[in-house]
Amino acid sequence: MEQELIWDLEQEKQRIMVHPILGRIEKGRRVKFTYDGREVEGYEGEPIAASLKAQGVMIHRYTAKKHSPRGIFCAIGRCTDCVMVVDGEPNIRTCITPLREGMTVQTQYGVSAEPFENQ
Amino acid sequence: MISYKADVIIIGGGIIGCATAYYLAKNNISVTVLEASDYIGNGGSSRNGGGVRQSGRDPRELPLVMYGIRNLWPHLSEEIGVDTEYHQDGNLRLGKNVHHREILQGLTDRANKVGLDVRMIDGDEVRKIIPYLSDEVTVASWCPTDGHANPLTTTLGYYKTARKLGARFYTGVKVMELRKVKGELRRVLTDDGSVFEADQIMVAAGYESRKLLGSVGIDVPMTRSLLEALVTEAEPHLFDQMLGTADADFYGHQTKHGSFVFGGSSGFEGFNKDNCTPMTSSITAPAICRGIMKYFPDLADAKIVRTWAGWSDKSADGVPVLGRVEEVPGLIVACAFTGHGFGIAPAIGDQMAKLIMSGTTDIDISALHYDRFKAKI
Amino acid sequence: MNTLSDRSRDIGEFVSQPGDEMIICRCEEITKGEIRRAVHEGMFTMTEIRRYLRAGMGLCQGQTCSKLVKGIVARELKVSPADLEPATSRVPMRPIEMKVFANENEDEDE
Amino acid sequence: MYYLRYMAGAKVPLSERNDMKRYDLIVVGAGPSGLSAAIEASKRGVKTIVFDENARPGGQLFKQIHKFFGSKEHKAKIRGFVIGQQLLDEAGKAGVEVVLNATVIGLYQDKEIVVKTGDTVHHYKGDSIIIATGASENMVTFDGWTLPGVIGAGAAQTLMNLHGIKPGKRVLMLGSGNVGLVVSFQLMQAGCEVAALVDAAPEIGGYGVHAAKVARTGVPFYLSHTIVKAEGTDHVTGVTIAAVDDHFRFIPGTEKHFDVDTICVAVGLSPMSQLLKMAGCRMSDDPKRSGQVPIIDGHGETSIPGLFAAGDVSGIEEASSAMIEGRQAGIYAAEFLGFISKTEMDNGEEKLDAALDGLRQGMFAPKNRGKNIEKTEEGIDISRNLLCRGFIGDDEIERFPGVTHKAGVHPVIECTQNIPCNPCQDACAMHCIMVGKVITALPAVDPSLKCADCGMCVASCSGQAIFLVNEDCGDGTATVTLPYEFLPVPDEGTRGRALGRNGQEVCDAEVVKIRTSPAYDHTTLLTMSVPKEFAMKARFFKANA
Repeated sequence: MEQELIWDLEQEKQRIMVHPILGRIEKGRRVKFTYDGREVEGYEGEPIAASLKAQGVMIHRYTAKKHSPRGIFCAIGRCTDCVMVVDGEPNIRTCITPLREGMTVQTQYGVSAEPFENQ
Repeated sequence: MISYKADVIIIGGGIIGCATAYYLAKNNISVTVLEASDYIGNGGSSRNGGGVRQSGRDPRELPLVMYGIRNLWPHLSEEIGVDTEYHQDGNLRLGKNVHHREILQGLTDRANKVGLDVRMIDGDEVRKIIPYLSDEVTVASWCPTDGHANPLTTTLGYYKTARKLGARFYTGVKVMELRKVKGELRRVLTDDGSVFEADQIMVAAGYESRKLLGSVGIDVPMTRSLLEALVTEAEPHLFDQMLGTADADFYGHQTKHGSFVFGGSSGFEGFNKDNCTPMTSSITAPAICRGIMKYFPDLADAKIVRTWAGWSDKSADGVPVLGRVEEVPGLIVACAFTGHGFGIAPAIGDQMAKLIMSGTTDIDISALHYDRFKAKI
Repeated sequence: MNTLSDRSRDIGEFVSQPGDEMIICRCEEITKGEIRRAVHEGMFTMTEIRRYLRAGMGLCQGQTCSKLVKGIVARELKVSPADLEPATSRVPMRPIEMKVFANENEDEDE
Repeated sequence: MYYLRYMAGAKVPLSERNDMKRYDLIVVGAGPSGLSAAIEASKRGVKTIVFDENARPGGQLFKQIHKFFGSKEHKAKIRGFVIGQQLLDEAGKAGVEVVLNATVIGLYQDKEIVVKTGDTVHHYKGDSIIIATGASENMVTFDGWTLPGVIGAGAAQTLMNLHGIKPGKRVLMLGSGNVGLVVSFQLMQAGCEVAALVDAAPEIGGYGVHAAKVARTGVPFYLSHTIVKAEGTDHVTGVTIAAVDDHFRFIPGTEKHFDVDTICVAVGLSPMSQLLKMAGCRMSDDPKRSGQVPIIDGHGETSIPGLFAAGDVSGIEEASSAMIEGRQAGIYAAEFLGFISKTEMDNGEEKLDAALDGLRQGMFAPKNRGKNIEKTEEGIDISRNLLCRGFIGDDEIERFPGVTHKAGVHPVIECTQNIPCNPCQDACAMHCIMVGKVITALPAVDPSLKCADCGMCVASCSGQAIFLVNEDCGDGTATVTLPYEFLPVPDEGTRGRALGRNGQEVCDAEVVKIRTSPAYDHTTLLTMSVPKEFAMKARFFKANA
């Protein structure tokens, strides 16, 4: 098994469990958090964006002017495209914000968690 | 090297110079604007907090800003083809204690004396206007006809439209000297050896005006201080008023974009160190933040994305120097705005253009004459 | 060093082009066409473009788009991008909460 | 400063405050250059602190899982993340204080920085400061470039190599510089499929060996092509590319569509020099250094005395160069601060200068940027196929000195460009392989010497360009041993197809030997048996589905 990429097919199709060079990928504790009201799981300490990507979430926010979807772009906290509403606070760079148990993560519409039609 | 002739030369490409150029160009006067830096509106014009205030102003300059708010600001966006983001939703000057109340009462009395509607209101009334303000706010002066606008688009809008109407702008050209011809001011000499000629020359170069005016034997007592401001990320809309405090801890507003623009102070503005560029100091932005949070705790989580600093040209008595300099025929001066030149700029531009074209102004500006400064004994 | 720039020099009329609707500044959603038009309206510098359009004034402060904007402005002005001074860099390098920036008094003994 | 900030409204009395800290040297950025600088300074007695905004130190090194080029002193054939770990260990031993999750939000006058850690900001002053903030990625625009699924190549590296997340299932790479090539390979290592590698330039920008190792797995290269459109409404579901003419205009009718969920953009890096600009350093826009850089003297000192710049922030190069520049900056700072004499500085510097100079040679050297090089230093025509399609043509390979023929197992070195790299020479205990004194020379194989078939050359080649070939096993077959860094590793006896240098299937093949060893450092040596006429054509193995 060591020589195979092992995927947790249940819910983490996009995770690399064993890597040919890096070996087994060490992760923190499995924790629950909510994403747009749904309870989901990720690994403590990994960026929120990584947890979401593992669930196949592509859209982090919709822009203020043109309402166009955005997701991970630079993954290192520079471009600010991946921002979401985290624990009620908008514009949180999910690619560099570590996941903690019980976090509330919401898609951001403009600068709010309220979809545009309710704003 | 250029040799160029125009009816009017304006030295200084800030909002005063751009606005004046616009009102002149609109009347088919040929005007050339010379800006020392590489950018239009690079001084206080682009760095201020955007207040379009009457309250708190000295009675000597108040009529000008009232004129602007009545006649110019309301339709300025259409006129200069940009969104100036002008809002006339009032100005609140906040206070928390008896001392503040005294300061605010003094300002209010002074405003009422010259016919400006400013009222003292209590904490509850304040929170009716902006519910997010701290319970510690117990008093405010309230001027409902004040407001704010976007200094960047307003300045560049004046520039853009003046340019389109034929005003010539040169940036990156530093005027070194004013020169008379047969007793009348006619020429400006620049650092690259160019000579510009005109019948009338307006100096609107902020603090730098002092040195220039010196070349024709005129002095305006002013100094400069480095003021700092900051802007946050865009946030949901909270309020439309202009804010300030009795203690001058901070001032600012929420922009149309959603970001909050706040200026403020550490208390050392007059003594800030610079390296010849308007560089922020490490102590001021945190002080501004603390100032804001004392009044507006809800903004604690707002993220600051940029801070900046800008020089203000402080006159000895806190109001600008404006108008013709009779002893140097052909010279007009508009400087020393002391940190509150933005809101008044359209009126200045309009009136200076009138002064240049007809020799008179609609508003009496005699109290702002350059020769008003006298020794105290 | 400041360089003389005649803001009335002829750079031609603004003519819309295919691709003008392309977003360049991702944060503030400013398009290529808006930037090109602004140049023809007299905004010859990166600093003026920024102040006039908000391109590069969003959450990321131009970290993604500044080179792209520079290229577009340079092309309109028919100069090399290297000849255009980038907009000033300012504190903070990353967005910082007001309460954190304000909090410089905590002692640390780590 | 204490006094000022106290007056400015701080609540804590002056005497109890300890939030302005002073160091001899503050280093901003714990990447290859920053850590190297801190190590050298610290070793010379300089009280040094390093700040980095990331949760892990090492900068880009921890995302670089390939073996580095260079010679021994450049840590050649060691993988980037291992070098990162070595640097960290060295920094620890040298007594360097490294503060992570510490964002330097500003560089002020008087060499003061403000650092955000947790929920507070701290003021630090350095008697000298080294800025080693590295680089950020460039971007290009195309229709749909803001769609989720369009990411920077650096983002892909971060996701897969730091966080263990596949950036996508099927990826199109835009950009054939070293980053684009290396990340394409890494994507495959992470289990993603790379649909194509696209570049608007007519020739690949990166090392030919990096291209060749991608091309032989079957990834098609589309040079003189670029992206027309990223497709999809909510996120990327496909991409259309098209050929471009000499003026980078699309040629109608050449459009090609790929079903992909991810588009990776690798179009170069720019120095991240904002802190230096903010501090008022004199800057210049230098295309040879890939952007806005501080004007520095021969010691990396900016126009502000005591403020140094090292690594990519002063011009884009390789991590190997950044490490040397960092070491130099650390030594310069030590001299600036009076911890060592000028003579001691010069002594330490000489070796580093030579090492740096060694790296700055060859056809990819900074001085050769933008030049059209058609021949190697040896006067051999460079493979046109390699430049334009990513692989060397079967008819082109014989002219290079690493390709020789003899009976029995022998190395075939498909290293055809002058790059500063020589581990293969040391790898061969039998001295079959010769690079010589000039580190950029093409490796030559001496067929008169015996090959022990140890595989060390194969595993030590950072470019994965060395194969062990037995052209005739006597039974009509040949064996080809190749470096294999993917999972799953096929078992011995696995049947499949051999792929040529161009990634096309050339013949049937069977895995006859799998070798792993700590000495190979995670490179598996896969030996496949092929019909002997394919000995010089078969270069990759693909198991039957």
